[in-house]
Amino acid sequence: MQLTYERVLGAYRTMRMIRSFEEKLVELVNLGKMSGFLHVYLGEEAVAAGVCAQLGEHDYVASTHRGHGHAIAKGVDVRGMMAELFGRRTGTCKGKGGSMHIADIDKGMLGANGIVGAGIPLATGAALTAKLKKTGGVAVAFFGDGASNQGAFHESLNLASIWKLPAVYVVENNGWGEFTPTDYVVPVKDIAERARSYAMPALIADGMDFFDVFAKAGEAIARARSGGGPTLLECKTYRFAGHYVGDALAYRPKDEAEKWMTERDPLRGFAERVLSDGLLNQDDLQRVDGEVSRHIEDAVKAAEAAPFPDASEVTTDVYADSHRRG
Amino acid sequence: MQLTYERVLGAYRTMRMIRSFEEKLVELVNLGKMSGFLHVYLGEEAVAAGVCAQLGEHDYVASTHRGHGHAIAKGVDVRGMMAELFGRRTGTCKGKGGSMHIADIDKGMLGANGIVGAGIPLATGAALTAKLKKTGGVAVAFFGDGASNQGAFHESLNLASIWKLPAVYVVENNGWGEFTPTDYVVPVKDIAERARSYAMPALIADGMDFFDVFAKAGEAIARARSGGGPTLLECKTYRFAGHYVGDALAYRPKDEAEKWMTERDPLRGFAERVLSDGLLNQDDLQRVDGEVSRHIEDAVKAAEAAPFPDASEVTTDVYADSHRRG
Amino acid sequence: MSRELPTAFAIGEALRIALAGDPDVILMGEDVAGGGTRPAGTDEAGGILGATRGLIKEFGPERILDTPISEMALLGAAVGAAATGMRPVVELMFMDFLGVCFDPLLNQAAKFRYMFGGKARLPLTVRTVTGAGMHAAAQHSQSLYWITSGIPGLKTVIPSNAGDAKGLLLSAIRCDDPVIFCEPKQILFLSSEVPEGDYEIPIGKANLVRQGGDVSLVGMGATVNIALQAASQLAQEGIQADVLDLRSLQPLDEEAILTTLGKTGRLIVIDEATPRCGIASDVAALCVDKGFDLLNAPVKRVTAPFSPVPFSRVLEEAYLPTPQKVIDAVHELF
Amino acid sequence: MSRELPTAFAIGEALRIALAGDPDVILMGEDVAGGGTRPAGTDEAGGILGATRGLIKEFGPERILDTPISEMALLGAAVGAAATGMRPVVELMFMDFLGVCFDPLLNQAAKFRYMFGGKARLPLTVRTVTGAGMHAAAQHSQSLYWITSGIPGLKTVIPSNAGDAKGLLLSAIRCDDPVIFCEPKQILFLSSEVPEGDYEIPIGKANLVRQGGDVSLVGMGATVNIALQAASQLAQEGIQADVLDLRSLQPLDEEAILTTLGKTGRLIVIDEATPRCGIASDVAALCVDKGFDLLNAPVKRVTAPFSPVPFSRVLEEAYLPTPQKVIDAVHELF
Ligand SMILES: Cc1ncc(C[n+]2csc(CCOP(=O)(O)OP(=O)(O)O)c2C)c(N)n1
Ligand SMILES: Cc1ncc(C[n+]2csc(CCOP(=O)(O)OP(=O)(O)O)c2C)c(N)n1
Ligand SMILES: [Mg+2]
Ligand SMILES: [Mg+2]
Repeated sequence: MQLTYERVLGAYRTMRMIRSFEEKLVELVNLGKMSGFLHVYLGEEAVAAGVCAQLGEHDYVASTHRGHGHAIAKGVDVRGMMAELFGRRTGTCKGKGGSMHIADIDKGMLGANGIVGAGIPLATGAALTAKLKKTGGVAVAFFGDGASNQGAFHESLNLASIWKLPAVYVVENNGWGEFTPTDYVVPVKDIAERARSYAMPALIADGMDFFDVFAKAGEAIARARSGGGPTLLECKTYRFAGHYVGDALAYRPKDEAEKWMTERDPLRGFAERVLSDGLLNQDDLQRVDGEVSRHIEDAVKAAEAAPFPDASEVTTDVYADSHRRG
Repeated sequence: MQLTYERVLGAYRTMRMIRSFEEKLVELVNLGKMSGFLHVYLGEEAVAAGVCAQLGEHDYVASTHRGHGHAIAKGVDVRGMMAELFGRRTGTCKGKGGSMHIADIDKGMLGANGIVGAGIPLATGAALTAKLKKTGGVAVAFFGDGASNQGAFHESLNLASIWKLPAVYVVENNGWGEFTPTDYVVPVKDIAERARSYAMPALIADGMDFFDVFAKAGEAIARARSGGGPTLLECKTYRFAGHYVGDALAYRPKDEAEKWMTERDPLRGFAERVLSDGLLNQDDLQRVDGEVSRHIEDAVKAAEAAPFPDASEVTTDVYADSHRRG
Repeated sequence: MSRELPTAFAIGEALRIALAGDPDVILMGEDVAGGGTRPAGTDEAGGILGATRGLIKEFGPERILDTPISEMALLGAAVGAAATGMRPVVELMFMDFLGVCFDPLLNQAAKFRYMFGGKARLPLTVRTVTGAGMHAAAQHSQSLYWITSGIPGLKTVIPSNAGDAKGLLLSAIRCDDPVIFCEPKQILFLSSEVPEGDYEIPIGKANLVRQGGDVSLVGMGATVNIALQAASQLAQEGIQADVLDLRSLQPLDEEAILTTLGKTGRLIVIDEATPRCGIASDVAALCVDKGFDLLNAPVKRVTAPFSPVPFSRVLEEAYLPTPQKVIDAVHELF
Repeated sequence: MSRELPTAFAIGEALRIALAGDPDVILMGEDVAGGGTRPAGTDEAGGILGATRGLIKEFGPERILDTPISEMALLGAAVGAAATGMRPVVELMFMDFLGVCFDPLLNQAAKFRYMFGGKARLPLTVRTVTGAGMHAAAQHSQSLYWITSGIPGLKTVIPSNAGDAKGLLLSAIRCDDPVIFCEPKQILFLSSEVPEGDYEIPIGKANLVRQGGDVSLVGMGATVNIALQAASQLAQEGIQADVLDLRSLQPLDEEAILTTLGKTGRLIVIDEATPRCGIASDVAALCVDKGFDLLNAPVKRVTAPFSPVPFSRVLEEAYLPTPQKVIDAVHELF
């Protein structure tokens, strides 16, 4: 896929939207205006943006507990997401899902997921659909370094490999799983190495660099689309904030985080690169910043003004109760 | 461990016992005298015998649905096993377990297991006990090629690796998982390769050759015992009989099985080797054959004469209901 | 023209009809195609119990999919495929194996529609063998349908004979919700009448298989036959029993249960599962809530004891419900 | 001297006593030592909710074990360790995660002793957070204790306050059977009186926490407080309620349930779990079987509806049992 002006601008808009959306969430939680179990993606924006920039309408992503970034990058409506997090009827999931369950299957977003590793087989199944229905689509599973220790990871990658499914497994190695450093629980240097167990190709991308993620994801997705089977793509990244909003971060060396934040911020890196390459100019960036910031403010206002679901809705949407005649 | 005359004789006795025990089971099922889900180990005797010859009293094994061989090699009483398979009160498990649940924890046998892959974490836990209690013991998980596609395999090997547990993971690659050839479901040539995902050393043994298994298992067990952590040991072997007793084997090429059975029978290979090396003589072998055969006949007679459990025992042994004061 | 078939054949017939009628229907499971999804002609297996034998020849390896022994991936992928347009039918060899693939049912399939605000459809069927009676011991004999019945978002059905198996399975496959289809070991190889052609038996409706007026015997799966046998013997003593086959465990046909209770005032549930937190308790609890005024006697539950399933034949016989145990329970009510 | 502590602290205290008293007791779980089992001094975490904070300093990394996010291996290894001489206490962060580690409980821990003819001891405790009330939505809010209660071979307990949590947890850890210890979200950070020192509360015994004679309210975990609140309000109308705290869900204290029913003739069970195949149904089924002659009114169940747990605060409030719902149910009985 060519990185046209429009696409570069879109990529910046996506990353800025994720950043601003989540900075707003943190603010809202701190103000006591929002509650629930919230995990923010701050610092990892280039991964979702880089991968999803390679995807289209008929492609699917399955996400994680840290799912806002994937949802935004896959085109889920930000106003709906904000309303969802406020628990309103106008939310993406009518207020029933919340942060860990934002989904929009029509947009190819199979859901954030509260169960570590659970999205991996789901994406595998979406890839099976694409293969059997010959849609030309690809399915991407996003998951963490921690999730690569779940049985679902192992079983799914093996299945995708023997069936040569159009799937891409994107492991977001952010160095931590909850309060545990990755190197305590993953004894190999690169999680990408684990692809060998399935005779699957692997790639490693700099997850703080949109352009590197975009390129490597492009290679993996092109292989999947053309019938070449699945790829494990490891994106080395970093979680700027705590595990959840409210995490005091006492377990993590301060200097480690500071180093990543000052030296490797994906938005700053992106801006520097596009400015120096002349892909975008300062005006472009500022225009996007402004648009995004207004969009988020509007989303908050609309969400706060929106109605809560009616108590009676607690029992709706459990079953479809519909039926398809053969 | 040295292969003394006694040990070589013992190894032959173990393999012959497994062979004769199971040939008898097949006969009994065909006569309608025995029922249940029975999976025989015929052809794979050298694996259990070779590994267990390296183990002592304080070592543990966790086994599979195909568990008779492991039980016999770990020293579980054959008369008790036969009575168990006849569903008698005198059985190893008082008739409550049957073929898939033969266990004798005092002998270090943590049970056959009806759930593919389930023994792998159990052995991992036994290895943790050995490590924490500093018993010098080692725990071995036996499991099939098919089981190496279970999540429990992945999670357990990783855990054992990061904790450097005294465990050995023995994958019995017999070319088939139920009716499916291994190469359809395992896309790598050697399952041993999967150890890399956990930074774990791996070894490959000729599972039809007692001496090779004994040597490789010795290396792995010595490493575990001396604090060097776990090993994945792949034994290439073959299932002579069907998946279960009664399996018509229509799915498997006849010539494949014939080739293995005529060229690679582990008992014949063992006999040839020990005779030509002068480790044992023809009399030794015949004496063992005779002893084993009488032992099995006795075990059958004793089992058939033994009482069934009383119907009231259906509700006993569910709970210990005991308590240890701290 | 009536014909009798074993339940396993009736299941195969339902699968064939569903596959022929809807290109989105696929089968996934261990050895369902015969092992290694090999070319047509080597399909001798068809699942461990043979229910899918022959389907690979007719529908090919794109629709009849052998999987590795990786139930978590199998179920999870089936959920993902169902959410994106397929209508997968999974064979989970024995329901006991739920232990290694519970999350895709508990937390994914059951909850997608609700969590996503009604914007998901999960047309997934899980066929799975349940129950004791083949000396398969504690890990291959459980009746765990109480677990799936208790999870909002799943439906669970269990046929008591071959003809019902066919019609219920067709309904399950065509239902837009995830359905667990239980195949009780004790009826899989029993033959009974199976209508030709395509027909459906609605999910959520019980079936009154015998009319009596003195006592209601409520069964499901293999216990329906036990109830019928007990009813014949009771008839000889002059006690006439209604026998209700639940067919659907979730939704539960409360109306049918209360109707038979209203006729007889005395009710016994017969369930092969263990007694705690089961269908039998739910039926009893319904009777003492909405049916309180109809009750003339205690509601008795004839179930397995609260133990794992034993191996030995003599213990397994003691473990399972029998007509005599039902008759004894009935006598307690008069 | 009485002192009040939040339940989470009482749990930490019980763990400390158990660890100090028995060298075989170990703790295993995600971040229970603070993340990566690092040297003493960096234990700021202590599990996601902080219950094990500080234990690593006292007992060291050989006994407080951080694990990868690999619950199948965690639970399975704990079973293997328990069978070979350890007394592991596992933290399964939320009970919803049973989906990824069900087999070691369902098919291994629960069945070893039975399958092996009585020749196994499984002193395993699984601590796990249950229930709704923190807007954690469908996959982090379930009350799945009905599943573990229904499996022969497991025991399941649930405290309703901090003092009970300490005593029940000590009993659980010292019990030679596998015990699931539920920690309801709604009581974890509530404070109540916690006796000093070492004491045990027996598994299998319910506790009558309020005496009345007109109606029996049976609760467990967080619903005991709801029952108590309802009882106070009912007292103002002149209805005196017995409130029974089950404490143990398996074994169930049938005698205590029948005793209070015998006093009042009217019984209501209040359960935070979904209504199908649950503890509430078992209690009702017991009443209509062994308690039939004692009943003066229907047995009502006040439970969550048959839906997944919703996220939105307003929906979650509608979802959970409340004192008002209990009072409404009581009014139906008079
Ligand atoms: C099966 C399961 N186990 C544990 C948890 C609790 N949990 C939520 S997120 C998380 C850490 C995940 O780490 P990683 O996969 O690296 O993703 P990250 O949070 O770093 O993005 C844990 C342990 C869970 N939600 N599901
Ligand atoms: C979790 C689970 N899935 C499926 C089965 C059914 N089953 C029993 S043995 C077996 C094949 C196992 O193959 P492998 O691990 O290679 O061992 P082998 O039988 O070849 O010794 C299968 C599928 C089971 N018992 N447990
Ligand atoms: Mg991480
Ligand atoms: Mg095999």
